[in-house]
Order: sequence, then structure tokens, then C-alpha cells
Amino acid sequence: MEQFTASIIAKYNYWIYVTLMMIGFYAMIGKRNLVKKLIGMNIFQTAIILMFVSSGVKIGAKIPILDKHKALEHGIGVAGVVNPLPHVLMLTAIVVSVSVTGVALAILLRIYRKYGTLDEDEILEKLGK
Amino acid sequence: MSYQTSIWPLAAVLISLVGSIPIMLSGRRPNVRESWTILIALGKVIIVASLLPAVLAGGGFEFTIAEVIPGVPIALRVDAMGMFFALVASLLWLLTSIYSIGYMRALNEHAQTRFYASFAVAISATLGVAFAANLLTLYLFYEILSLSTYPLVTHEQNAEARKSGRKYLTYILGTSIALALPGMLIVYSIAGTLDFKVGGILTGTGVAPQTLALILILFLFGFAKAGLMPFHGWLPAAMVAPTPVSSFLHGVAVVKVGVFSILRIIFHILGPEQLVLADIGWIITTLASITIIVASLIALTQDNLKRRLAYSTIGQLAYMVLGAGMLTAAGMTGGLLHIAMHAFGKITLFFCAGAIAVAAGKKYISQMDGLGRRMPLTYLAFMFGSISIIGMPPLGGFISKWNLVLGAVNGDQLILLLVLLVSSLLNAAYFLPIVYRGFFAEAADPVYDQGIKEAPTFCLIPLCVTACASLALFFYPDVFLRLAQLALAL
Amino acid sequence: MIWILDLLILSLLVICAIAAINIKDLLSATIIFGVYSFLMCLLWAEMGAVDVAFTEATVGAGISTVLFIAAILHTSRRSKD
Amino acid sequence: MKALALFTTLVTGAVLLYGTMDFPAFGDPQSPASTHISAYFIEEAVHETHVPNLVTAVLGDYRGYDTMFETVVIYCAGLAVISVLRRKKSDKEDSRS
Amino acid sequence: MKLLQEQTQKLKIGESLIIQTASRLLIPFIQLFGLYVIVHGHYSPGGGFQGGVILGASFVLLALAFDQKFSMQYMSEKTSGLLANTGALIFVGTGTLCAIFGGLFLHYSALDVLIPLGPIEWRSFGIFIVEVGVGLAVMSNMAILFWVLGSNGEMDEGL
Amino acid sequence: MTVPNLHIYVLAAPLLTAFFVNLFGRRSNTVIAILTIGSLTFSSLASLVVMSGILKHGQINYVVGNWQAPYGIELVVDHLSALMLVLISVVALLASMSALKSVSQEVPGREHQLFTLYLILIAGLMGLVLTGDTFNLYVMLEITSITAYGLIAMGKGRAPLASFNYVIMGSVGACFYLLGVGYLYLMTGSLNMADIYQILQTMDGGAAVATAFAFILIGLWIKMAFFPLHGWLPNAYSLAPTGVALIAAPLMTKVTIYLMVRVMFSVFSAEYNFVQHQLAQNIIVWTAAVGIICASAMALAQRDLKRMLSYIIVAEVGYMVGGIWLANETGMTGAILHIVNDALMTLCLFLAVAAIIYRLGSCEFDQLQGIYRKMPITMAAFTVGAFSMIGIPPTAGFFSKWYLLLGGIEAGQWGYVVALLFSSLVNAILFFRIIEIGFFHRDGEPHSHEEAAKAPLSMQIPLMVSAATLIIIGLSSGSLVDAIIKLTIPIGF
Repeated sequence: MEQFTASIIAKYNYWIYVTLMMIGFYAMIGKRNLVKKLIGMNIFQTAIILMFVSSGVKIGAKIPILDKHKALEHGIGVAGVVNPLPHVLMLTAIVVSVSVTGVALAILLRIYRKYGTLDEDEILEKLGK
Repeated sequence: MSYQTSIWPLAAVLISLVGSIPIMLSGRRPNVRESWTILIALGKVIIVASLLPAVLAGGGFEFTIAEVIPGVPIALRVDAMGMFFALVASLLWLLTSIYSIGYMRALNEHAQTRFYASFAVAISATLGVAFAANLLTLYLFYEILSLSTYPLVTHEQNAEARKSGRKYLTYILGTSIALALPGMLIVYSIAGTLDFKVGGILTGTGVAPQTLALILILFLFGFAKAGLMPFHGWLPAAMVAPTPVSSFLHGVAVVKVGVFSILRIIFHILGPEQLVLADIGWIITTLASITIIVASLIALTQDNLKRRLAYSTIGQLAYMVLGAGMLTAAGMTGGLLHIAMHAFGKITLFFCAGAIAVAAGKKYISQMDGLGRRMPLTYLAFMFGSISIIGMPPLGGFISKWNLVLGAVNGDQLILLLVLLVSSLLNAAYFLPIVYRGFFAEAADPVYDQGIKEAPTFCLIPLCVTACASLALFFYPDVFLRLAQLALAL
Repeated sequence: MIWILDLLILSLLVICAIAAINIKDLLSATIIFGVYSFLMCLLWAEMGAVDVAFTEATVGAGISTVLFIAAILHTSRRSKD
Repeated sequence: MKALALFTTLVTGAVLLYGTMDFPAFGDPQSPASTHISAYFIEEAVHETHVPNLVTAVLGDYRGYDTMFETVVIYCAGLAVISVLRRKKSDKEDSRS
Repeated sequence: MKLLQEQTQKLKIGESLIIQTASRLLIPFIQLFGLYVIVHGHYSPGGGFQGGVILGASFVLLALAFDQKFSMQYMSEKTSGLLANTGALIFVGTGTLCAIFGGLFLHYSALDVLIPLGPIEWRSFGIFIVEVGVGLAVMSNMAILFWVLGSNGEMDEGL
Repeated sequence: MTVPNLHIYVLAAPLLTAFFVNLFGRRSNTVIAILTIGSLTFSSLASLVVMSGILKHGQINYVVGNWQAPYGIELVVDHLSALMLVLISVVALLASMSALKSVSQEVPGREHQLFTLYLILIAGLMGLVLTGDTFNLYVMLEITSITAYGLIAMGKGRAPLASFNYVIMGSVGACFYLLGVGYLYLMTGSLNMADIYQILQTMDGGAAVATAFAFILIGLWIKMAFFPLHGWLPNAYSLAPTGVALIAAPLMTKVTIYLMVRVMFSVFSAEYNFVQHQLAQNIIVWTAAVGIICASAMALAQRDLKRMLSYIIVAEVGYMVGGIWLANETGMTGAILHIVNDALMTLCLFLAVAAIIYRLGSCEFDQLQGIYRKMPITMAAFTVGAFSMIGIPPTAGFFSKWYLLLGGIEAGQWGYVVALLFSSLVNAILFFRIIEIGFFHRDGEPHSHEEAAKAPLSMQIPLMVSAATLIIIGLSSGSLVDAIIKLTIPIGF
């Protein structure tokens, strides 16, 4: 039982990220509304970011902004500072995600101009005519 | 046997390929264009002939173009068997070129430039097949030949030509990709090489007889240009092409390339001894026998002269395969020799058919009664050609057929002997009536026939030459016989 | 103790995510998505990723939401699913 | 269609959960992610770049190549949006049909 | 009071005087903060990207409180395009310059031949330069994204 | 001193030029043409120099910003990536020449924007083949995707819809890839490919690494449109502006296949891929076989040349993925050779399509009647490309197919062999149908010598060059394999 609790505490973050990712992924491939797909895409991406950020956490550590002089003179204990690398990667990922969202929204507006709807089924219906 | 490196095989192949460029460029001036054609044809004959003495002396030439796959370069090699075929093809191309000038001008055909250019490419590919040093090179030129003859077959560009062209490509390209290519791959993965070698490259590799049979069947049908049934359907269809095309390509180049490839496979890839050991020669002979008999029977029923010739060709091609399949020395020699004998005979017949079409505008045998009296030279040549094909002395066809009969007897294959006899009778039955009716039957429409004269001189000369050549080959078959024996290392 | 706060935010996140993709009114969905982003940003700040949190606050909750709203106002608010 | 989507999602989720079994525990300072490369950054970055914000140091220098392309991504997004959507008022090229 | 009424009448639907005034007051501070975030990225959370987004957001706020035409008076379409180009060019150009001046790509220390600061200080300074580039590019691109999406491609009054 | 940086200049030249195209290209197309062609010519020449350098001195490990390997980002230029670099820059050069005309006809007034994105796309593709870092690969993947989304959406009619579909699928692919990278990072703590490779050798694979492997592969498959994840490709490529299809069709899928090779052998090892996942290997080869057959069958149903070619691309992807997963050296050689050949022949065919569309405005089959007489040179080049697609010697397509088939026979994967032969036959039918339509005339139309409406010279020259390249590459494929591809085959075979 204790082991079980320990494993929950050790992994719950990852489980939640999987849940969020599933929600986003389902919206992307299952929803018929194009805006919903995009929201799903954003959720998917934030879920991944959550995973990366979780990987950098160290319990009881400080944020990765140091005191310059102290650091230069005394050095830093590695365990005391949160891993900065995932943060860097995720900054890039966030930028990419907002860029894709922007482009997708532009395309979406083009689609609306032409078909007057954002529902995939209705668009297919119009194309079928 | 030693081969010396020489650029001449390449020159022999390329001269007409490169020559197609000036032909295309001089499209606006027919005289210049046709002089080019003749010039290139002459050049080709001279190059091939200049290589002949060395080959007869037991030597040869080779030239490697590019090493494309490890152990398998694209390479040319002039050996006896290739020389044999190249000699036939280049000689007949020269005659066909002369003939087609007469024919195309007389009928005032369209797109003549394209015609001559494609023709030049096709003959290049034919020589390429003849001089191929390995199976890959052979396959390469085989495909080029298929594709370059497509514009020739569909020359008329009407609905019928479209249909025939489609059939032609479906059969030829389809079988070569779906059957010959995998066959080649299997051979390569077993032997690790594709070089032609006297005695076969698969000999001594310990291939199971089943695999051997599979490879054999893949190639027999894969090279559908040989017209073995059931892959013969393209040949009659392709007869919509202008007559020079039919005569040269379907009397000589295309179909003989198919047979030549099959013979190469049997002699130099699988190896006759291996086939004897595995006891699968019967596959070849059975297929060939069926084709011979059925094609001859169909030929009897055809009224269109060119179609009858086409079915006759199917039957005759099967003779050559049959000879190879006997796996006896005489039989194989006969099969190889028949390539040359049949080529001279059949091209004469096609030339005559074309000449009749040009001069009299007639295509159907039933309309040709009494025509022989108007066109005596043409009909005489036709008679020579048919006798040669039937295999009666004193014409060339007799020599090859005699060897075939000998082969059947030597191999104790009496059924094959029977097949040969029956089919010879059938040959006679579908050829001789044409000659007979030409000379002796009453003309159906005498008034119309009044105006018919012999075909233009350009048409007439080649057909006389080939007819005489058929005759001469009976008396002097030495060159071809020697080449055949060299090829089989007898 | 911090993991209780963590769990609270995480469960809110899941609720927001499900709501965002299930609400039929797209404008509301977008706003809820904005809330989701803010919660996410909170979570990351709590995990020590201040730069990421900062960025998510400006981009995810700010610009992204505004862009979504802009697009939705030019199209339609309703959605069948 | 929706059932298929749900199925795909569940399978994906299940595989991902299966993958998390081997993960080091959350917040473990000894996990490979926290020890292998990042230790170097924490210890050396300030010395090598004189930038106390480690994220900025890594973002701008150690992984500057990534950041450069991240900027290009943003640039492309702006350009793509203009080229896809921008039109003059009179432009009725693909108005609703 | 009368002035106020006049101004209220001039307003179009959906615009409110309080918001307009407040945002006019706020925007300088927002922009200042954005600049601070860019420049102070070495010492506190933030950097070119976050600062750029904040700067861009100030234009978004202008466009929302007034209309898009108004916000484009401060930064025209052409200028924003130019700035976006310049921003990206600063980054890529710096990288290429490092390579040209004998270092490796993005090896800021190689620029020491231009202004001798010392290799390590150049690292810091190089980061600063590229952060400014990122800031410029992000600011103008965020503004462009909003303008184009907000006006459905027509670049007029917008929402 | 500048020579070690040369491969960076190959990438930087189009990237830098892109900004200038946007700045100065608004007014005149000549400026765009000079900048684009100039930078790409530079890239092509430089990449050839890089290639010869690699052949002489072996691979280059380049550390961006002078940070040592696992800490900074490493660029790896080995034989394979140098080959890809040459391929990309040459194909891009040829394509852009033709695209200049085609774009100014199809999207007038937006050429400078299109060519900016176009050059960045090329730079992104080059970045993809150069990189030795898993996360940098993701960024590059997104660069190419985001430019491609924009470029495709610039097309007419249904193009935005196709592009949106691509956005969704592409994002799923990229996210899956990123997930895989995340799992690898969590397990190994590293992002550098060579470093991860080293670490994975010493540790037990386990569930997380297997998941990472699966997700990275699936992500890349979505990006490369491997059956059955190909849904987005045919629409996207056939509805995009022709100038865009010219660059996207030959390069994007091929580069993604390169990435698959890279990930499979530089991050994971051959033993991990093939020995530990025997079952996966069989499944993937069979999927490839089914994919080839289905895509070929779909291509048969099309009535538009561009669409037909798009489906053929899907089939070709099956060739290469299957060839790599045959797990023997011959199949691998074939797959890598086919990357080169397929890029070139797709380029040749699309260049012909661009010329046809430029003149006729469409490339539906009905429009093509009698086209051999109208555009003889274009169609001659098209025919060469078609022969290569079918696999007729001595064009390049035959030789790669040869290795693939041989690899299939060696591995005993008969389903794959049959699928390849089937697809060759279908290609023969497809292309001869077009050749037939083009060769014959509309019923009743006289065989007149009407004045030929040839494509402009700037479209014909790249077309002829690409057709000639097909034959040259075909004839020199032996030396190509010996000199380069043999060396690119990853260790482990």
C-alpha cells in the first residue's frame, strides 16, 4: 500500500499530463469543428510542455536565476537549482505553438470566407454539391 | 576465348542513335533526311562487317560503358551469337531503309521524320541486344526497343492504332516488368553475376530444378516479344503499323530480339547441360509445339495478308525456341540458324505485301487473284520467300529446318518430328495458294487491275535482293553456320 | 504540502481542458482555454520554471486567446460539438 | 469516426502511460535529466557567459541555434499569415459562393 | 463636462471612454515594462521573447481600445514588416558575422575583433544583441498577427 | 579559416537572402529572381565543395557557438547528410528557376512573400539534414512545416482546406516526435544524438525508450505521409501553387525519410531497431507493401496529372520505408539511392507539370490531347521522368528499384517484392495513359502543323537538366553507390 502511494506521488504529474494530452489529441482528431481542433492542438502542446517542465523539477530546489557574484566566487550546488534545460526547450516550443496557431487561424478565416462555416461536415457537404 | 577491348561495338550501337539527331534536325528537307538514313545504315553495316573476321577467327570485342551495379556493368561484347544476330539485323536495316523511302513517299505518309528517327533508335536498341554482354544490358536495350517502337506501331494515330499500341505495350512492357525483371533478380541473387557465359552461369550453383523451371518460365513468358502463346496477342494487333515497320520490326528486329533473348537465357544463363540434367527441356518444347500448331491453324483462316504473315511469324518464332528446347547440338544450331533464314524469308514476304499495298492498294488475299501477272517480280519474290519459310530446297529455310529435324531425331523426340512435319504442311497450305491464285486465278475486277504496275523501284529492289539472298543462303550458309557453331561452342 | 496544491491545480486543469473542448459556444471555450493557460502558468511557476510561466502567461493566456477571439468574432460562435 | 478517434486516443494514452512506468520519480534530483547535461549548465554557465539567468544563458548562447530558428518561425508565421489572409477591400477572389 | 459629452458622442459602438483613457495612460508603462523585460533578461525572468510579446500586446491593446487604424498610426504595416525583417536579420546576421570573423556560427566571442570586450563579456553582450533582435521580431510579428487576424485580412478598423 | 564553416554558409545563404527578398522584392520580380537564383547557386556550389571535402577527409562534427558536443548543438556532416545537402540545393535551384515564372502567373503580387517563405523552407530542409541534435530537429521540422502550411494555403480554391488538414496532421506528427524526444530526454538526460546513442548502448532499453522509439517513428511517418497516415498529402500537394509543389513534392517527404534513417541509426542502433523488434520489422514491411498497392490503386483513379503524381509520391514513400526496414544492406542501399532518384524524378515530372500548367492552365487528362506536338521538349523530358518512375533502364529509377527488389528477395519479404512489381506495372499504365493521350489527338482534329506553344526557356532549361540528370545518375549509379552510398550505410549491418 505504501509503495502504491509512493508510486502515485512519484508519477502523478506524468499521469495528468497523459490525461491532458489525450483530451487534446481527441479534440484534434475527433471534433468536427475546426476551432475546437485548434484548441485541442494547444492543449496537446501544453501537455507536452508540462511533461518537459516536470522532468526538470528537483524537490526543494531554487529557480534557475543565480546570484552572479556568489556563483562566480563559491560555485553552485547542482541539486539546489532547478534544471534550466527543459525550460529553454519549452520556451521554443511555446513560440512554435503560438506561430502554428496563428497560421492555422489565418487559414481558418480563409476557409470561412469561402464556405461560410467552420464545421468539417458542413464543408464536406458543400464540397459534395 | 579472349575478348579485346574496342570502341567499335559501342560505335555500332550508337551510330544510329546519334544519327537520329541529324535525321530529326533535317526534318524539313526529305532528301537530306533520307540520305542521312541511308548513310547511317551503310555505316552500320560496314562497322558490323569489319568486326566479323575477328569473330569468325574465334575472337571478339568488348566495351564497358558504366559499372551500374556491383559485378554487373552495362557492357557490350561482340561474340559469335551476337555477331550472328547483328549481321542479320544491320543488313536488313539497310534494305528496309531503302524500301521505306519508296513506301513512305508513295503513300505520302505524315510525320515521316518521327518515323525515321524512331526507326534509327530502334535499330540501335536491336544491336544493343545483340551485343549485350550481360542480362542487364540486354534488358536495358530490350526496353528501349519496346518504347522506341511504340511511335512506329501507332504511326497512324487513329483509333485503331491507339488500341493496338495499348495492346502492344501492355503485353511487352507488362511481361518484361512483371516476369523478366524478377527472373533476372533471382538469377542475380543466386549467381551474383549476370554475365553471359558459354555453358551458363547457373551451372554448378546447385540450383534446385524447381527454381530452374521457375526462372525458365519467367523468361519464356517475360520476353513476350518472342510471341510464345499465350502472350502472342500483340503481334497481329501491331500489324496496323506501316509495312516497313511490320516487315523490319515484326519480321526481324522486335520478334527476333525476343527469341534471341530467350536463346541467350537458355544457352548462356541457364546452360543446356543444366537443363538436360534437371530434365525440364520439355517445358520449352511443349510450349513451342503448341504455339507452332495453333498459330499455323489460325494463319490458315486469315484473309488479311499481313495478319496471315503475322500468325505465320508466331509459328516460325516458336520453331527457333523449339530448336533451343531440344537441347541437342543439331537442334540448337537449327534454332539459331532459323533466326537468319526466317528473317530473310519473312522480310521478303512483308516487302511483297507492302509492294502490293502500294501498287495495287490491296490488303486482302481474296482480292489478289491474278495479280501475279501484273506484278511478276513481286510475286516471284513472294514465292521464294514462302518456299524458304516452308523449308523446301533450294532455299535457305531448308538448312535450318533440316537441322531442326536432325535435332529431333538425335534427341529421340519423335513427337517433335511430327510437329515439324505437320506444321510444314500447314505452312505450305497457307502460303502456296496465294502464289497460285496470283498467277493462275481469274482477276476479280479486271478493269481495275488494268492500271496496276510494279511498285516503285525503291520498293522493288530490296525485295528482289532479299529473295535472292534467301536463295544464296542455301548454297552459302557457311558464315552463319560457323557463327552458330562458335556460339554454341561445338 | 505543496503536492496538494499541485493536485488541486492539476485536477482543475483537467476540468478546464474537458470543458474547453466540450462547450458549444466557441467564445466561452476560448475563454476557458485562457483560464487553462493561466492555471498551467501557475503550475509551472510553482515548479520553478519562471521563464516558461512568464511566457505562457503572455502567450498562452494573452496573445493566443486574443487571436482566437479575433478569429471567432470574424466567423461564428456556434459549434455543433 | 468518433469511436475511431476515441480508440486511437485511448491507445496512444495507454502506450504513453506504459512508457511512464520506467520514468524516474517526479522531482528526483538524481534523475538522468537533472544530472547529465544540466549539471554542466548550472555549474559553468555563469562562468562562461556572465549571465546569471541560466535560462537566458542557455537560450541565447548554448542553444542559440535553436533560438535563431525559433525567431525565424515567428517571422514565418507573420509572413504566412499576411500572404494567406491579406487582401485588398475590392478583392473578391474567393468570397463566399 | 461638455467636452466629455462631445467625445462620448464621437465614439463608435463598443468603444468606451474610460477604457480609451486608461489604455492611453497604461500603454507607455506597458511598453516600458516590455523594454525592461528585454533588457533585464540577463538578471530576471524574461528576455527578448517575453518582452517582445509584451510590446506587441501594447499594440493589441491600442487596437482593441480604439480601432486598428489608430494603432497602425503608431506602427504602420510597412514599418512592422521592416522591423520583423530587421529583428530576424539581426539574429541570423550576428550568427553569420561570427562565422565570417573566423569563429564558428553564433560563436559570439569571435566578434571580439570588432570591439575588444573580452571573449566572455562578448558572450553576454552577444546574447543581449540577439535578444534585442528577437524582441523586435516578436513585437512586430505579434502585432501583424493580430492586425491581420483581427481585420480578416483587410487591415481596416478591425474588430 | 572559412572552409570549416562552408556547410553553414550553404544553409545561411538562402536564409539571409530570404529577408532581403522580402525587403526588396516587392517592386520587381527581377530582384527576386537574382537573389533567389544567386543564393541557391552559391549553395549548390558550396554543397558540392562540402561533399568533396567529406569524401576526402571524412565526417565533420561542427559545434555551433563553439560549445562542446552534448552541451551545445552539434551539426553532423557525414556522407549521407552531405549527399542530401547537395540534393536539396540542386533540386531547389532547378525548381526555383521554373517556379519564378509559374508563381508570377499563379499568385501575382505576392511573389516576394512566397519566395521568402520558399527560401526559408529550403534553409529549414538543409537544417534538418545537418542537425545532430534531437530537439533542434524538432525546431527545423516546425520551420519546414510552418512555411509549407503558408505556402500551400496560398493556392486557389480548396487549398486552404487542404492546408488546414495538413496543419492538424503535421502538428500531431510534430507533437508525437516531441513526445518521443521528451521520453528520451527523461531517460538519458541528453539531447545530442551521438550522446543518446552512447547512453542507450549502456542502459537497458525498457518501456520508456521503446515508447520513445515508437512515437518518434510515428511522428515522422505522419510527416512523410507513410500509409495509412498519408491522408493530408495528396490534397496538399495537388492544390498548392505549382511553384510550391515543385519544391515540396521532391524534397519534403524524402528529407523526412532521411530523418527516419538518421533517428534509427544515429539515435537508436541497428540492433535495437531490427533485432529487438523483429515483429515490428515484419509489420512495417507489410504495411509498406499494402501502402504501395493502395496508393498505386488510388493513383489509377485520378483524372488530374498533379493529383496522380501526389498519390505516386505516397507509393514511393512506401518503397523507401519498406526498403529501410528490410534490414539488410541491399535494401538499405536501395532506399538511400531511391531517396536521391525519387527526388530527381519527382522534380522532373513536376517541372513538366509546371510547364504544362503554365501554358494550358490545368493538367487534367482531357486537356492533354495532342500535347506532344504542342510542347515537344517538355513532353520529351516528361517521358524520361515517366520511364524513371516506371523503372526502365538506363534511367535512375530502375537501379534503386533493382536494389530494393534484390533486398526484398534476400530478406524473403515476398509481399514487398510483389508490391514493388505491382506498383511498377501500375506506374507503367498510369504514365502510358498520359503518353497515349498526349500522343494522339482529339477525335476529328486534323494533323496540322500548328505553331508550337512551347514553355518559356526558364522552365525548359531546368526541365532538360533534370531529365538529363536522371539518365546520368542512372548510368553512374554504380560509382555513386560505391563512392558515397556504401559509406552512408550506418554501422550495424
